[in-house]
Amino acid sequence: MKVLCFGVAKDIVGGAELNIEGQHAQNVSELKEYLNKTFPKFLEYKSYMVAVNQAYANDEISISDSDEIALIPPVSGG
Amino acid sequence: MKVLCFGVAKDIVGGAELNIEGQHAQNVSELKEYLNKTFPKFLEYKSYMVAVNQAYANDEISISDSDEIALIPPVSGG
Amino acid sequence: MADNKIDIQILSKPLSIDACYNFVLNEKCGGIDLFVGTVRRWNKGEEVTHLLFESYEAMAIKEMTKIAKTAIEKFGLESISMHHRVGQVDLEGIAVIIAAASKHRKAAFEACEYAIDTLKDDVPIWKKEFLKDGSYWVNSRP
Amino acid sequence: MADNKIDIQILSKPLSIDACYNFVLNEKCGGIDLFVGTVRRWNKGEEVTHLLFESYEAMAIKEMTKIAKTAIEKFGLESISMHHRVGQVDLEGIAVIIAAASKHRKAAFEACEYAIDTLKDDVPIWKKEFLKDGSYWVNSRP
Repeated sequence: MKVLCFGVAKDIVGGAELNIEGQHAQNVSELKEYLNKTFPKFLEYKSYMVAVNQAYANDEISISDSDEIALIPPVSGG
Repeated sequence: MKVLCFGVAKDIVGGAELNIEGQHAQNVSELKEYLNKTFPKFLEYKSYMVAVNQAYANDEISISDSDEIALIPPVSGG
Repeated sequence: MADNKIDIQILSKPLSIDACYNFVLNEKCGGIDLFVGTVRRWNKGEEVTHLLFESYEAMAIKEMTKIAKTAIEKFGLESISMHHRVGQVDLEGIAVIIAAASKHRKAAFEACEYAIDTLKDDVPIWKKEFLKDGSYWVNSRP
Repeated sequence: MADNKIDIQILSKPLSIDACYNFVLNEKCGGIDLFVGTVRRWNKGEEVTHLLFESYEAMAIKEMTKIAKTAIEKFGLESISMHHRVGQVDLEGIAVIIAAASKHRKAAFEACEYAIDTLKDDVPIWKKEFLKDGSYWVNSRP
Protein backbone atom coordinates (compact mmCIF):
# COMPACT_ATOMS: atom_id res chain seq x y z
CA MET A 1 0.00 0.00 0.00
CA LYS A 2 1.39 3.37 -1.09
CA VAL A 3 0.73 6.44 1.05
CA LEU A 4 1.43 10.01 -0.09
CA CYS A 5 2.87 12.25 2.63
CA PHE A 6 2.74 16.05 2.85
CA GLY A 7 3.98 18.79 5.16
CA VAL A 8 5.16 17.56 8.52
CA ALA A 9 4.07 13.99 7.67
CA LYS A 10 6.77 13.92 4.98
CA ASP A 11 9.38 14.87 7.58
CA ILE A 12 8.11 12.24 10.04
CA VAL A 13 8.14 9.30 7.64
CA GLY A 14 11.25 10.59 5.88
CA GLY A 15 9.86 10.89 2.37
CA ALA A 16 6.99 11.98 0.12
CA GLU A 17 5.83 8.39 -0.35
CA LEU A 18 5.54 5.62 2.18
CA ASN A 19 5.26 2.00 1.07
CA ILE A 20 3.54 -0.26 3.56
CA GLU A 21 4.23 -3.93 2.93
CA GLY A 22 1.69 -6.52 4.01
CA GLN A 23 -1.96 -6.20 5.09
CA HIS A 24 -1.70 -3.77 8.01
CA ALA A 25 -4.81 -1.68 7.41
CA GLN A 26 -8.25 -2.37 5.92
CA ASN A 27 -9.64 1.03 6.80
CA VAL A 28 -8.54 4.54 7.75
CA SER A 29 -8.64 3.87 11.48
CA GLU A 30 -6.32 0.87 11.16
CA LEU A 31 -3.95 2.85 8.95
CA LYS A 32 -3.65 5.58 11.57
CA GLU A 33 -3.06 2.98 14.28
CA TYR A 34 -0.30 1.40 12.21
CA LEU A 35 1.34 4.76 11.48
CA ASN A 36 1.22 5.96 15.08
CA LYS A 37 2.87 2.70 16.19
CA THR A 38 5.49 2.71 13.44
CA PHE A 39 6.27 6.46 13.69
CA PRO A 40 5.55 7.46 17.31
CA LYS A 41 6.45 11.04 16.40
CA PHE A 42 2.94 11.34 14.91
CA LEU A 43 1.60 11.28 18.47
CA GLU A 44 3.47 14.50 19.30
CA TYR A 45 1.56 16.42 16.64
CA LYS A 46 -1.99 17.57 16.30
CA SER A 47 -4.21 15.03 14.60
CA TYR A 48 -3.88 14.55 10.87
CA MET A 49 -6.50 13.60 8.32
CA VAL A 50 -6.41 10.85 5.73
CA ALA A 51 -7.59 11.39 2.18
CA VAL A 52 -8.74 8.48 0.06
CA ASN A 53 -8.90 9.11 -3.68
CA GLN A 54 -8.48 12.84 -3.15
CA ALA A 55 -11.32 13.28 -0.66
CA TYR A 56 -11.25 13.55 3.13
CA ALA A 57 -12.07 10.15 4.62
CA ASN A 58 -13.32 9.30 8.08
CA ASP A 59 -12.14 6.37 10.17
CA GLU A 60 -14.63 3.80 8.82
CA ILE A 61 -13.70 4.21 5.14
CA SER A 62 -12.20 1.02 3.68
CA ILE A 63 -8.89 1.22 1.87
CA SER A 64 -7.06 -1.07 -0.51
CA ASP A 65 -3.88 -1.05 -2.57
CA SER A 66 -5.69 0.41 -5.56
CA ASP A 67 -6.79 3.55 -3.66
CA GLU A 68 -4.84 6.80 -3.70
CA ILE A 69 -4.14 7.37 -0.01
CA ALA A 70 -2.64 10.53 1.48
CA LEU A 71 -1.73 11.85 4.92
CA ILE A 72 -3.05 15.38 5.44
CA PRO A 73 -1.56 17.21 8.43
CA PRO A 74 -3.37 20.39 9.50
CA VAL A 75 -3.48 22.53 6.35
CA SER A 76 -2.01 26.03 6.30
CA GLY A 77 -2.51 27.46 2.83
CA GLY A 78 -3.43 31.04 2.07
CA MET B 1 -22.79 85.45 -3.79
CA LYS B 2 -21.28 82.71 -5.94
CA VAL B 3 -22.71 79.18 -5.75
CA LEU B 4 -21.03 76.10 -7.30
CA CYS B 5 -23.47 73.69 -8.93
CA PHE B 6 -22.95 69.98 -9.60
CA GLY B 7 -24.86 67.10 -11.17
CA VAL B 8 -28.53 67.79 -11.75
CA ALA B 9 -28.20 71.19 -10.02
CA LYS B 10 -25.96 72.33 -12.86
CA ASP B 11 -28.67 71.41 -15.37
CA ILE B 12 -31.38 73.16 -13.34
CA VAL B 13 -29.60 76.48 -12.95
CA GLY B 14 -28.06 76.22 -16.42
CA GLY B 15 -24.38 76.39 -15.47
CA ALA B 16 -21.62 75.27 -13.13
CA GLU B 17 -21.66 78.58 -11.26
CA LEU B 18 -24.61 80.66 -10.17
CA ASN B 19 -24.15 84.31 -9.23
CA ILE B 20 -26.77 85.62 -6.84
CA GLU B 21 -26.92 89.41 -6.82
CA GLY B 22 -28.13 91.18 -3.68
CA GLN B 23 -28.64 89.96 -0.10
CA HIS B 24 -31.08 87.09 -0.60
CA ALA B 25 -29.68 84.63 1.94
CA GLN B 26 -27.91 84.92 5.29
CA ASN B 27 -27.96 81.20 6.01
CA VAL B 28 -28.36 77.85 4.27
CA SER B 29 -32.09 77.70 4.88
CA GLU B 30 -32.68 81.07 3.22
CA LEU B 31 -30.46 80.09 0.29
CA LYS B 32 -32.54 76.97 -0.34
CA GLU B 33 -35.75 79.00 -0.11
CA TYR B 34 -34.39 81.49 -2.64
CA LEU B 35 -33.28 78.74 -5.01
CA ASN B 36 -36.55 76.82 -4.84
CA LYS B 37 -38.44 80.03 -5.63
CA THR B 38 -36.11 81.08 -8.44
CA PHE B 39 -35.76 77.58 -9.96
CA PRO B 40 -39.00 75.74 -9.15
CA LYS B 41 -37.58 72.66 -10.88
CA PHE B 42 -35.60 72.00 -7.68
CA LEU B 43 -38.91 71.06 -6.03
CA GLU B 44 -39.35 68.14 -8.45
CA TYR B 45 -36.14 66.50 -7.26
CA LYS B 46 -35.12 64.80 -4.09
CA SER B 47 -33.66 67.16 -1.55
CA TYR B 48 -30.14 68.47 -2.10
CA MET B 49 -27.49 69.43 0.43
CA VAL B 50 -25.50 72.61 0.69
CA ALA B 51 -21.78 72.59 1.38
CA VAL B 52 -20.11 75.61 2.94
CA ASN B 53 -16.33 75.76 2.62
CA GLN B 54 -16.21 72.15 1.46
CA ALA B 55 -18.16 70.67 4.35
CA TYR B 56 -21.81 69.63 4.57
CA ALA B 57 -23.79 72.42 6.24
CA ASN B 58 -27.16 72.29 7.95
CA ASP B 59 -29.90 74.91 7.62
CA GLU B 60 -28.71 77.19 10.44
CA ILE B 61 -25.19 77.73 9.12
CA SER B 62 -24.55 81.39 8.21
CA ILE B 63 -23.21 82.20 4.79
CA SER B 64 -21.56 85.24 3.27
CA ASP B 65 -19.97 86.25 -0.02
CA SER B 66 -16.55 85.13 1.18
CA ASP B 67 -17.65 81.51 1.74
CA GLU B 68 -17.28 78.77 -0.85
CA ILE B 69 -20.86 77.57 -1.30
CA ALA B 70 -21.91 74.53 -3.32
CA LEU B 71 -25.16 72.71 -4.16
CA ILE B 72 -24.83 68.98 -3.57
CA PRO B 73 -27.60 66.88 -5.15
CA PRO B 74 -27.80 63.25 -3.97
CA VAL B 75 -24.34 61.82 -4.60
CA SER B 76 -23.83 58.75 -6.79
CA GLY B 77 -20.12 58.01 -6.92
CA GLY B 78 -18.58 54.57 -6.88
CA MET C 1 -1.25 59.98 10.91
CA ALA C 2 1.60 59.52 8.46
CA ASP C 3 0.85 60.46 4.86
CA ASN C 4 2.36 57.24 3.62
CA LYS C 5 -0.64 55.35 5.01
CA ILE C 6 -3.26 57.14 2.90
CA ASP C 7 -3.45 57.61 -0.85
CA ILE C 8 -6.48 59.51 -2.19
CA GLN C 9 -6.80 60.38 -5.87
CA ILE C 10 -9.44 61.62 -8.28
CA LEU C 11 -8.27 60.92 -11.81
CA SER C 12 -9.46 61.66 -15.32
CA LYS C 13 -7.46 58.79 -16.81
CA PRO C 14 -8.08 55.03 -16.44
CA LEU C 15 -7.51 53.78 -12.89
CA SER C 16 -4.76 51.28 -12.11
CA ILE C 17 -5.26 48.37 -9.72
CA ASP C 18 -1.47 47.99 -9.58
CA ALA C 19 -1.05 51.58 -8.43
CA CYS C 20 -3.44 51.06 -5.50
CA TYR C 21 -1.99 47.65 -4.66
CA ASN C 22 1.60 48.87 -4.74
CA PHE C 23 0.75 51.81 -2.49
CA VAL C 24 -0.76 49.66 0.27
CA LEU C 25 1.60 46.68 0.04
CA ASN C 26 4.08 46.47 2.89
CA GLU C 27 5.86 43.80 4.89
CA LYS C 28 3.73 44.35 7.98
CA CYS C 29 0.62 43.13 6.12
CA GLY C 30 -0.63 39.66 5.42
CA GLY C 31 -3.97 40.60 3.87
CA ILE C 32 -4.93 43.09 1.20
CA ASP C 33 -8.51 43.52 0.08
CA LEU C 34 -9.27 45.40 -3.13
CA PHE C 35 -12.69 46.51 -4.24
CA VAL C 36 -13.07 47.47 -7.89
CA GLY C 37 -16.29 49.11 -9.06
CA THR C 38 -16.91 48.58 -12.76
CA VAL C 39 -19.49 49.76 -15.29
CA ARG C 40 -22.10 47.15 -16.11
CA ARG C 41 -24.33 46.98 -19.15
CA TRP C 42 -27.65 46.41 -17.41
CA ASN C 43 -29.06 48.53 -14.62
CA LYS C 44 -32.62 47.91 -13.47
CA GLY C 45 -33.50 46.45 -16.87
CA GLU C 46 -32.13 49.37 -18.86
CA GLU C 47 -29.17 49.09 -21.21
CA VAL C 48 -26.27 51.37 -20.33
CA THR C 49 -23.84 52.59 -23.01
CA HIS C 50 -21.44 54.48 -20.72
CA LEU C 51 -21.23 56.62 -17.59
CA LEU C 52 -19.98 60.12 -16.93
CA PHE C 53 -18.60 61.03 -13.49
CA GLU C 54 -18.12 64.53 -12.17
CA SER C 55 -16.80 65.55 -8.77
CA TYR C 56 -16.58 68.53 -6.47
CA GLU C 57 -12.92 67.69 -6.31
CA ALA C 58 -11.64 69.68 -3.33
CA MET C 59 -14.47 68.52 -1.09
CA ALA C 60 -14.40 64.96 -2.47
CA ILE C 61 -10.71 64.67 -1.52
CA LYS C 62 -11.54 65.92 1.98
CA GLU C 63 -14.41 63.46 2.43
CA MET C 64 -12.36 60.55 1.08
CA THR C 65 -9.48 61.42 3.42
CA LYS C 66 -11.93 61.44 6.33
CA ILE C 67 -13.14 57.95 5.34
CA ALA C 68 -9.56 56.69 5.03
CA LYS C 69 -8.60 58.02 8.47
CA THR C 70 -11.68 56.50 10.06
CA ALA C 71 -11.03 53.15 8.35
CA ILE C 72 -7.46 53.09 9.68
CA GLU C 73 -8.53 53.94 13.23
CA LYS C 74 -11.64 51.78 13.34
CA PHE C 75 -10.22 48.61 11.79
CA GLY C 76 -6.50 48.94 12.52
CA LEU C 77 -5.46 49.08 8.87
CA GLU C 78 -1.83 49.62 7.95
CA SER C 79 -2.64 51.53 4.76
CA ILE C 80 -5.44 52.43 2.37
CA SER C 81 -5.67 53.69 -1.19
CA MET C 82 -8.85 55.17 -2.72
CA HIS C 83 -8.92 56.20 -6.38
CA HIS C 84 -12.02 57.53 -8.13
CA ARG C 85 -12.39 58.20 -11.82
CA VAL C 86 -14.01 61.30 -13.35
CA GLY C 87 -15.07 61.79 -16.96
CA GLN C 88 -16.47 59.18 -19.32
CA VAL C 89 -16.17 55.51 -18.35
CA ASP C 90 -17.23 52.81 -20.81
CA LEU C 91 -18.64 49.33 -20.15
CA GLU C 92 -16.29 47.22 -18.01
CA GLY C 93 -14.29 50.35 -17.22
CA ILE C 94 -13.25 51.05 -13.63
CA ALA C 95 -15.10 53.78 -11.70
CA VAL C 96 -13.46 53.30 -8.31
CA ILE C 97 -10.78 51.24 -6.57
CA ILE C 98 -10.30 50.80 -2.83
CA ALA C 99 -7.31 48.88 -1.48
CA ALA C 100 -6.99 48.15 2.25
CA ALA C 101 -4.01 46.40 3.84
CA SER C 102 -3.79 44.97 7.33
CA LYS C 103 -1.94 42.39 9.38
CA HIS C 104 -4.89 40.03 9.27
CA ARG C 105 -7.47 39.63 6.55
CA LYS C 106 -10.68 40.27 8.52
CA ALA C 107 -9.82 43.94 9.07
CA ALA C 108 -8.97 44.41 5.40
CA PHE C 109 -12.36 43.06 4.30
CA GLU C 110 -14.29 45.12 6.83
CA ALA C 111 -12.39 48.33 6.13
CA CYS C 112 -12.72 47.98 2.38
CA GLU C 113 -16.48 47.46 2.62
CA TYR C 114 -16.81 50.34 5.07
CA ALA C 115 -14.84 52.63 2.75
CA ILE C 116 -16.86 51.90 -0.40
CA ASP C 117 -20.20 52.06 1.46
CA THR C 118 -19.32 55.42 3.01
CA LEU C 119 -17.87 56.79 -0.22
CA LYS C 120 -21.18 56.08 -1.93
CA ASP C 121 -23.09 57.86 0.83
CA ASP C 122 -20.92 60.91 1.48
CA VAL C 123 -18.44 61.80 -1.23
CA PRO C 124 -19.56 64.56 -3.62
CA ILE C 125 -19.22 62.68 -6.89
CA TRP C 126 -22.05 62.31 -9.38
CA LYS C 127 -22.72 59.72 -12.03
CA LYS C 128 -24.67 60.37 -15.22
CA GLU C 129 -25.93 57.18 -16.80
CA PHE C 130 -26.21 57.10 -20.59
CA LEU C 131 -28.81 54.66 -21.86
CA LYS C 132 -29.69 53.71 -25.41
CA ASP C 133 -32.52 56.25 -25.26
CA GLY C 134 -31.36 59.11 -23.05
CA SER C 135 -29.34 60.02 -19.99
CA TYR C 136 -29.94 61.05 -16.38
CA TRP C 137 -28.08 61.81 -13.17
CA VAL C 138 -28.25 58.74 -10.94
CA ASN C 139 -30.22 59.30 -7.68
CA SER C 140 -31.66 62.50 -9.18
CA ARG C 141 -34.45 61.32 -11.40
CA PRO C 142 -37.53 63.48 -10.73
CA MET D 1 -22.02 25.33 -14.35
CA ALA D 2 -20.10 26.83 -17.25
CA ASP D 3 -16.32 26.53 -17.03
CA ASN D 4 -15.92 30.18 -17.93
CA LYS D 5 -17.22 31.13 -14.48
CA ILE D 6 -14.48 29.37 -12.50
CA ASP D 7 -10.70 29.69 -12.76
CA ILE D 8 -8.63 27.58 -10.33
CA GLN D 9 -4.85 27.48 -10.53
CA ILE D 10 -1.92 26.29 -8.44
CA LEU D 11 1.22 27.93 -9.77
CA SER D 12 4.93 27.75 -9.09
CA LYS D 13 5.58 31.20 -10.56
CA PRO D 14 4.58 34.60 -9.14
CA LEU D 15 0.82 35.15 -9.09
CA SER D 16 -0.78 37.90 -11.18
CA ILE D 17 -3.60 40.09 -9.86
CA ASP D 18 -4.30 41.14 -13.44
CA ALA D 19 -4.80 37.53 -14.51
CA CYS D 20 -7.43 36.96 -11.80
CA TYR D 21 -9.08 40.33 -12.41
CA ASN D 22 -9.27 39.84 -16.18
CA PHE D 23 -10.77 36.39 -15.76
CA VAL D 24 -13.67 37.59 -13.58
CA LEU D 25 -14.33 40.94 -15.28
CA ASN D 26 -17.48 41.00 -17.38
CA GLU D 27 -20.14 43.49 -18.36
CA LYS D 28 -22.78 41.91 -16.11
CA CYS D 29 -20.78 42.87 -13.02
CA GLY D 30 -20.57 46.11 -11.10
CA GLY D 31 -18.45 44.90 -8.20
CA ILE D 32 -15.26 42.89 -8.04
CA ASP D 33 -13.61 42.04 -4.75
CA LEU D 34 -10.03 40.77 -4.71
CA PHE D 35 -8.28 39.30 -1.72
CA VAL D 36 -4.50 39.09 -1.88
CA GLY D 37 -2.63 37.17 0.79
CA THR D 38 0.97 38.35 1.17
CA VAL D 39 3.98 37.27 3.19
CA ARG D 40 4.64 39.45 6.21
CA ARG D 41 7.86 39.85 8.14
CA TRP D 42 6.49 39.40 11.65
CA ASN D 43 4.37 36.51 12.82
CA LYS D 44 3.62 36.19 16.54
CA GLY D 45 6.75 38.16 17.39
CA GLU D 46 9.06 36.04 15.24
CA GLU D 47 10.89 37.37 12.20
CA VAL D 48 10.09 35.53 8.99
CA THR D 49 12.60 35.38 6.13
CA HIS D 50 10.43 33.53 3.60
CA LEU D 51 7.76 30.86 3.22
CA LEU D 52 7.60 27.60 1.34
CA PHE D 53 4.26 26.26 0.12
CA GLU D 54 3.56 22.72 -0.96
CA SER D 55 0.28 21.26 -2.15
CA TYR D 56 -1.40 17.96 -2.78
CA GLU D 57 -2.21 19.40 -6.15
CA ALA D 58 -4.90 17.10 -7.54
CA MET D 59 -6.92 17.20 -4.32
CA ALA D 60 -6.29 20.93 -3.79
CA ILE D 61 -7.75 21.69 -7.21
CA LYS D 62 -10.80 19.59 -6.36
CA GLU D 63 -11.33 21.31 -3.00
CA MET D 64 -10.84 24.78 -4.51
CA THR D 65 -13.32 23.98 -7.29
CA LYS D 66 -15.83 22.88 -4.64
CA ILE D 67 -15.37 26.21 -2.82
CA ALA D 68 -15.78 28.16 -6.06
CA LYS D 69 -19.00 26.34 -6.98
CA THR D 70 -20.43 26.87 -3.50
CA ALA D 71 -19.50 30.57 -3.59
CA ILE D 72 -21.28 31.02 -6.92
CA GLU D 73 -24.43 29.24 -5.74
CA LYS D 74 -24.53 30.70 -2.24
CA PHE D 75 -23.81 34.34 -3.09
CA GLY D 76 -24.96 34.57 -6.71
CA LEU D 77 -21.52 35.42 -8.11
CA GLU D 78 -21.02 35.78 -11.82
CA SER D 79 -17.45 34.48 -11.73
CA ILE D 80 -14.57 33.59 -9.43
CA SER D 81 -10.83 33.09 -9.79
CA MET D 82 -8.63 31.41 -7.16
CA HIS D 83 -4.86 31.18 -7.64
CA HIS D 84 -2.51 29.70 -5.06
CA ARG D 85 1.26 29.77 -5.18
CA VAL D 86 3.55 26.83 -4.39
CA GLY D 87 7.31 26.91 -3.79
CA GLN D 88 9.30 29.67 -2.10
CA VAL D 89 7.60 33.03 -1.53
CA ASP D 90 9.62 35.95 -0.17
CA LEU D 91 8.50 38.88 2.01
CA GLU D 92 5.71 40.88 0.37
CA GLY D 93 5.27 38.08 -2.16
CA ILE D 94 1.78 36.83 -3.00
CA ALA D 95 0.67 33.47 -1.60
CA VAL D 96 -2.95 33.52 -2.78
CA ILE D 97 -5.38 35.62 -4.80
CA ILE D 98 -9.17 35.33 -4.82
CA ALA D 99 -11.24 37.45 -7.20
CA ALA D 100 -15.04 37.43 -7.02
CA ALA D 101 -17.32 39.33 -9.39
CA SER D 102 -21.02 40.01 -8.99
CA LYS D 103 -23.73 42.40 -10.06
CA HIS D 104 -23.68 44.13 -6.68
CA ARG D 105 -20.78 44.60 -4.33
CA LYS D 106 -22.14 42.95 -1.18
CA ALA D 107 -22.11 39.49 -2.74
CA ALA D 108 -18.55 39.98 -4.01
CA PHE D 109 -17.28 40.86 -0.52
CA GLU D 110 -19.11 37.99 1.15
CA ALA D 111 -18.07 35.42 -1.45
CA CYS D 112 -14.44 36.50 -1.39
CA GLU D 113 -14.27 36.22 2.40
CA TYR D 114 -16.07 32.88 2.35
CA ALA D 115 -13.64 31.56 -0.27
CA ILE D 116 -10.44 32.52 1.55
CA ASP D 117 -11.78 31.36 4.95
CA THR D 118 -12.77 27.99 3.52
CA LEU D 119 -9.56 27.64 1.53
CA LYS D 120 -7.59 28.06 4.74
CA ASP D 121 -9.68 25.40 6.48
CA ASP D 122 -10.02 22.74 3.80
CA VAL D 123 -7.54 22.93 0.94
CA PRO D 124 -4.54 20.58 1.23
CA ILE D 125 -1.77 23.15 0.99
CA TRP D 126 0.97 23.52 3.60
CA LYS D 127 3.14 26.43 4.54
CA LYS D 128 6.63 26.13 6.01
CA GLU D 129 7.72 29.27 7.77
CA PHE D 130 11.42 30.11 7.71
CA LEU D 131 12.56 32.22 10.63
CA LYS D 132 15.95 33.73 11.36
CA ASP D 133 16.64 30.72 13.59
CA GLY D 134 14.89 27.76 12.08
CA SER D 135 11.82 26.60 10.20
CA TYR D 136 8.59 24.73 10.89
CA TRP D 137 5.35 23.68 9.23
CA VAL D 138 2.62 26.11 10.25
CA ASN D 139 -0.17 24.51 12.35
CA SER D 140 2.09 21.50 12.94
CA ARG D 141 4.39 22.60 15.70
CA PRO D 142 4.54 19.84 18.32
